[in-house]
Amino acid sequence: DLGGKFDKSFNEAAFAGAQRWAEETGETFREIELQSEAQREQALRRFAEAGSNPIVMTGFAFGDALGQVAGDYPETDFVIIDMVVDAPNVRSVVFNEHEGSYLVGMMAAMASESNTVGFIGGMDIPLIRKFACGYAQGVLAANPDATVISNMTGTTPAAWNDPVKGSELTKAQISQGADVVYAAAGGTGVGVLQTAADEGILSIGVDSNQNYMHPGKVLTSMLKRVDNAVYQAMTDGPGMEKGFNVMGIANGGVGYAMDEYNKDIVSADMQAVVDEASAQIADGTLMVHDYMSDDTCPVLDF
Amino acid sequence: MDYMTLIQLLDSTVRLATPLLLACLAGLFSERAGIFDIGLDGKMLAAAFFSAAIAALYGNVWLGLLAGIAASLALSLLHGLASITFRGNQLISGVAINFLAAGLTVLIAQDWFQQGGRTPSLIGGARFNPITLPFADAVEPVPFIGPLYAELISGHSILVYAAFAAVPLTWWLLYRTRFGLRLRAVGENPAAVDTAGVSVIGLRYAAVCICGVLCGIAGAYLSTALQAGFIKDMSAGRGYIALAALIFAKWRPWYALWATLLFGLFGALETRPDVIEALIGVKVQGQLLGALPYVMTVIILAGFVGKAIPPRAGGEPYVKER
Amino acid sequence: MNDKTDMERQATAAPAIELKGISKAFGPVQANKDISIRVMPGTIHGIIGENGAGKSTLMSILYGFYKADKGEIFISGEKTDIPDSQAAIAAGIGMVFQHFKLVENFTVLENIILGAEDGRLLKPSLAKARKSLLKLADDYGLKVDPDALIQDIGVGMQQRVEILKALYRQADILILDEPTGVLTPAEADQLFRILGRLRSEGKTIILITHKLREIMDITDTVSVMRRGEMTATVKTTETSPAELAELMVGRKVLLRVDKAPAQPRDVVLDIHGLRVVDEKGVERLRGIDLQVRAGEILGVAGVAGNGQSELLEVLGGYQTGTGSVQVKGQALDLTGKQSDGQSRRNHGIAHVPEDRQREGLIMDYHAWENTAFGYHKDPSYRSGILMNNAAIKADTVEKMERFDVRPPNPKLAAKNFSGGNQQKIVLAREIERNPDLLLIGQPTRGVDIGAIEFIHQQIVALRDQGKAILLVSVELEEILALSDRVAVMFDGQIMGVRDAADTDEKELGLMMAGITDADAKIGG
Amino acid sequence: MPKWAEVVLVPLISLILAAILSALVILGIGEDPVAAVKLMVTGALGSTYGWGYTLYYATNFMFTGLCVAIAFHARLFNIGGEGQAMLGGLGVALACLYIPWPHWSLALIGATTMAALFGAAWAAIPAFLQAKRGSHIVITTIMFNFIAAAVLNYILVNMLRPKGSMDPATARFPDATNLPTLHDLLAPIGINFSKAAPANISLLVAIAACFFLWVLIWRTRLGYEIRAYGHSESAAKYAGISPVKITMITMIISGGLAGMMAINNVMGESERLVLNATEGAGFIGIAVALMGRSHPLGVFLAAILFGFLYQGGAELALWTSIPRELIVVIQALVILFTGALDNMVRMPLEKIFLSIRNARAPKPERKPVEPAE
Ligand SMILES: Nc1ncnc2c1ncn2[C@@H]1O[C@H](COP(=O)(O)OP(=O)(O)OP(=O)(O)O)[C@@H](O)[C@H]1O
Ligand SMILES: Nc1ncnc2c1ncn2[C@@H]1O[C@H](COP(=O)(O)OP(=O)(O)OP(=O)(O)O)[C@@H](O)[C@H]1O
Ligand SMILES: [Mg+2]
Ligand SMILES: [Mg+2]
Repeated sequence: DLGGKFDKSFNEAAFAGAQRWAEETGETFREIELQSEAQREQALRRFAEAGSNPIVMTGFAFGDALGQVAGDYPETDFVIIDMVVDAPNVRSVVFNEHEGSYLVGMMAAMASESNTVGFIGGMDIPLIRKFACGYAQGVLAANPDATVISNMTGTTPAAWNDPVKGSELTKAQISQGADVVYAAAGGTGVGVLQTAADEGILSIGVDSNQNYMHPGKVLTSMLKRVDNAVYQAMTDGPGMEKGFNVMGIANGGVGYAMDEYNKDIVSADMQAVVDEASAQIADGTLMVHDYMSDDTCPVLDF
Repeated sequence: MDYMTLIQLLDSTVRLATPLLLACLAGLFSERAGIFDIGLDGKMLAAAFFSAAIAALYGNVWLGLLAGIAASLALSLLHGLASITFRGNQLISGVAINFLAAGLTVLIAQDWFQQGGRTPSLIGGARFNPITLPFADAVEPVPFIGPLYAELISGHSILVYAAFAAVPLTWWLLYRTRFGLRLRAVGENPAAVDTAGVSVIGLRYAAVCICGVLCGIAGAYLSTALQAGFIKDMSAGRGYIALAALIFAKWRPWYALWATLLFGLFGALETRPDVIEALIGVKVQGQLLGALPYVMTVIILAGFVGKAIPPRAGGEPYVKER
Repeated sequence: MNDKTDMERQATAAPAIELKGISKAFGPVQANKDISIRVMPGTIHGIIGENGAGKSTLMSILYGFYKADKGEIFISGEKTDIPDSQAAIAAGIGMVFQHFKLVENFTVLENIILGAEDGRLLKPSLAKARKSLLKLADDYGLKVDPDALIQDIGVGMQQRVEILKALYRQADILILDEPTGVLTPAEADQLFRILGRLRSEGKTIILITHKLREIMDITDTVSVMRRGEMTATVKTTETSPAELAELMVGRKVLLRVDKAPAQPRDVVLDIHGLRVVDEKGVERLRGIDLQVRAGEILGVAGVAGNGQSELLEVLGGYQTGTGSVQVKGQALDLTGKQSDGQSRRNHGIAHVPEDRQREGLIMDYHAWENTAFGYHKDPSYRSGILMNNAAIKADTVEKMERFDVRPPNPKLAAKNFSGGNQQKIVLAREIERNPDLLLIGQPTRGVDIGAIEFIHQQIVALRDQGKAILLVSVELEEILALSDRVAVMFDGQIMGVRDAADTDEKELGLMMAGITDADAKIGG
Repeated sequence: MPKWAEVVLVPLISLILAAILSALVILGIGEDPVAAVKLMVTGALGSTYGWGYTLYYATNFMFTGLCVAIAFHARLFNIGGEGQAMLGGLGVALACLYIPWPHWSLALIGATTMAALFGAAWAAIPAFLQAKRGSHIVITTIMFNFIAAAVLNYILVNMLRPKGSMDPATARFPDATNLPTLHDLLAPIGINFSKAAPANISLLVAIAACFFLWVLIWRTRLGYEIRAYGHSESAAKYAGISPVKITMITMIISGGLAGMMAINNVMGESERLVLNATEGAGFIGIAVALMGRSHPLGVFLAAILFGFLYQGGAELALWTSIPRELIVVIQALVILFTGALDNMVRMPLEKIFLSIRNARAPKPERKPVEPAE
């Protein structure tokens, strides 16, 4: 996606997945970062014509282009992440970010001493609101009288790469009492995590596991296993089964990160509570509202 | 809005204003000498990268600062070469420099660190840490003054204090020294300077270099003080805002301070929708909030500032003979 | 040959300045060709020549502003090379340029110390300069307000500042390029008194001018330049205006305008209680009443900055005013929609503005484009929705032909014509419209006598066609030569109107200073 | 110096210098310049497919380039092309979504009008503030870029976005509004142009706009007044040319042109309005106008050059591991050498030509421009 390959989260995860596959199978893959909208379609066609198969693309913005292209290359298999495209040779992978966010939201609420937690989004688009909404629900589930402060960084793509603003937003939220902030803001998030660490509060990473960035300062990361999806797609290879597959908590598509970097700050009972919720979501007893479903959020307004 | 909120707002204002202020003063020197410079943003970006990169490599932020200044200086000299020596179009040169910086920084970063146009995060001595002024903790409890001193005045990185010190310094240099007199003259009527037996070229290069140094500091501040590392395009158009502030300030040092603080304040307010809501009474919708600073700027500009006359010889290369 | 006899005469003392074989080319243009000249200390040496003859260039070379391609410079006998103005200043040379080199928004004092400051800090330098400025002031009667901004003082004052700049740098050699072009007679006389004083102190002065009278009045020797070459150098006492004029133009020149007495007819321009307040809120015109009749030239005399410019501007439609102005009985709109250059032209008013380079011409436009300037909406210049450039060019060729514009090349940019020729382009454009009323300001400022003669003839010719002409000029001589009646402006008011026949420089000079005798007969 | 040298030799040598430096940069990051250049050329010009993309980008840059150029003629620096183009996109979207067009040709006319109107409106405000309040147009247009982005984001996310769609973009435009691509246009005359490439009929509109602007600037009274005002405001006043009027009209034309870019990228290519549809074309427009010396023909050529760089760069990023930023660097070098350092080439050339001329015709020396009067 236009966010850039190394945003330390979304696109980077995809890349990692591909690499893992390449290393294990010793086969090669080709990747491109786009610099313009018109190139989406262009890239797909070029790859398809060059016989690449399957072709994996990350980001909803590809949806439209793929819709155009898929039909012209019936022999090629396409995998699109974060978007649903209905075509015989396309596998659409979407993630229940709201579920993952819900879990880290609960964690945030429990880790918070001030009963105030923050959310910092990148560019103000529906997808990010989906994160925010899930997060807020989780927070309130764990602590009904907690407050959630939510900010978006901006309205242009620059909002994905403005760590300075990320820091200021973090400081602003801190001054409003927040002691845990969740950043779903690409490169901007780097500034958020940094500032949180500097100011001695906890932060939550997104997409890939970002705990290592500030050991002991990052409460956890909302994992969106794009890498798995990509890896899966590549190992399935041509002739994979197509259609619509949802990566949720149920099938490990999303979750929260535990590792040596944050084990000291996440208490066992904290983990227990979250895992229980996770289980309930998995077996459908607990429904997390998805912003995308009706473009509204019961607990947060934008 | 309670007092502490105000303090916090102003605190953030100061942080956000600092890079703008430095860049604005940089532009002031250059344009007062008659060299327009829309390449401020590029210089900042280049400086931001090189200071972070060198700091990361050698673990010493001061080395980083020097490297940043050097990088920005190099671009300034390029601008000088184009617009002074070869009497090229100053706007084009500026645009080119912005592109150059945007591309080269990522390219080199990728080549050096393979982290996708990003430097490793800086730790410890590799970044400028906030310095606490004497007695800050002591006076903390004192009502009113305490927080003001401890929160707002104390606890910024050295570069912030440097930036604010640069304002009176610039004023003094410009209006109280021989160099300043000549600098202002060369921006108004180079022929007068030339016939007075002073080198126009020399003066303009001097001005452009000062511009480079200040932009360098601004960039270093972004990546080594505000942040702990470089990220591509991290200047996020601040150079253009500084340019706006410069025109806003009618090319005067003290006005430049107020102008940049104002922009800083807008930026700070943007991070506090709750405060805005409290102030104007209605909740501002998310996206529109982002537009607020710019709308405000336009309103103030049209409402109060009015016409700004740039240095008369600005943008024109000095040509004696065709 | 003159040169040679000269050298024999003065073989004894070492000349203050000696130029040997100076050549300078600007691209294709050979501005100076192998020029040699020697000036004795304590003398005033005049240089005359047509526009573009190379005078300014030569002097700029001596002052190190331009670098000569060939040639040597000797200052009081010693070979000196002058790569830049600094060297010139060091050699004791000071120059007052034709187009002043001052910083508009600096004070007089700042302009004077610029480049000659002592010490890195301003305060001491300024203090020192202030002192010596006062001294210079009463040594030479060069009074100026040291703290006034250049943009707020008149050209006369600005020139003083330029002279003071040179003196402050202890120049023994002073070059003045067309110094009186912008001065009133009074100011000019004073300048010459100062120059005399300087000469008596042993300073050497080079004076470039287009005015033969000045040459005759004050110089000791005079050189004539033509097409980049030095055609002659003579002792002033041994020559005559006529001879100089011929040397410089290469043909006989009439030095006075000969015109038949006017036959004034009905009033064309009728001004009542005209007032103008500028954007600074200063009242520039304070109730003007004037009539101009068909077939007469009304000259408006006055020291620059007493409202003449505003008068022209408001009549020309780009300055708002109050009161009533009628042209051939129709009232002009002085404030509203109709107060712009276009509608003025529709009223049959043509306007030759005071400043050809800032207003009369677009310096970057070709001659042909400038010919349409202000008349670009004229039906004859249009074909359908487009401009008919062919027609304009053809028209331009004619006009250049008839007004003898050199070079007669419609594709040459205005800025590359000499001042005289620039002026002809403007005149051709305005006069050829044969308007009912011609407003004309400073018609011959900085223009050489060859051109002056021609321009004056054109103006008179227009009058004789029965047109009304309002002439504004700071050159009393010119006013008296051309006008049938003379109105004198002072401080935004008309001091009085005289018939040119029965008045003289003295009376007008007094009125220009605001002094008028009670029993002044009101003419017109 | 002869005209051909001025218009051909100087830019050519400058380009070569830029190329050499670019090659050094490519070497610097350990890649093979020759291969890279080959890839760029074949990728951008080697096939009708490549041409299709090159021309598509060029079309954008023509519109934004003209937008900046016309403003320059009135000595107005319109940095707001970006924002004006965004608003143009909104205009196109509204026109295409809410008016049932029977045929693309009508749709094109309608959408073009709307695009121009929206862009012009967005430029008119800064113009008015400049003319009446003297607010510096450079600042106001910069600010209006940011404001446009926010407004567009708001409208897309909260109004035009189909419910439940991830993508902050409008729905696809109805098929009746889809513009014919070069493929459709050239097929009849037997040229088989790539079907995939997005270049479309708006290229012709852009070329028409270039021509129209040339006529406007150099052949009409308005153009005459615009240039006059640009050269000298004081003279313009003398001639009865109203600064306010010229400022407004010029900026409205300028904004209109920027807005019209939307028929290419929004209507012609994506066939729906997405966030960030302009992608900085407004800023490239500045470079294009400056390089094209504000002359429509120059703008046309510069636009093609940048289109080539864009497409060539895309191919490079596609088939090699060279980061996309390399292209930005190459663009920078091209702008620098052809635009800002051109005198570095011109000065020596002039000397050479002068000496050649003098060598040929030593005597008689040419007289000064103006002989005796
Ligand atoms: N800076 C310059 N660049 C190019 N050509 C020049 C320049 N200055 C003067 N020239 C050329 O040199 C010639 C001599 O110009 P110069 O200014 O010396 O004439 P002048 O005698 O001073 O005329 P005037 O009486 O109008 O002042 C002119 O014809 C002009 O074409
Ligand atoms: N920088 C320049 N480039 C080209 N030609 C020039 C330049 N400066 C002066 N000239 C030309 O030199 C000639 C004389 O120039 P100068 O400015 O000395 O006097 P002028 O403007 O011609 O006449 P005036 O005495 O009325 O000012 C004119 O042809 C003028 O256009
Ligand atoms: Mg002259
Ligand atoms: Mg001269």
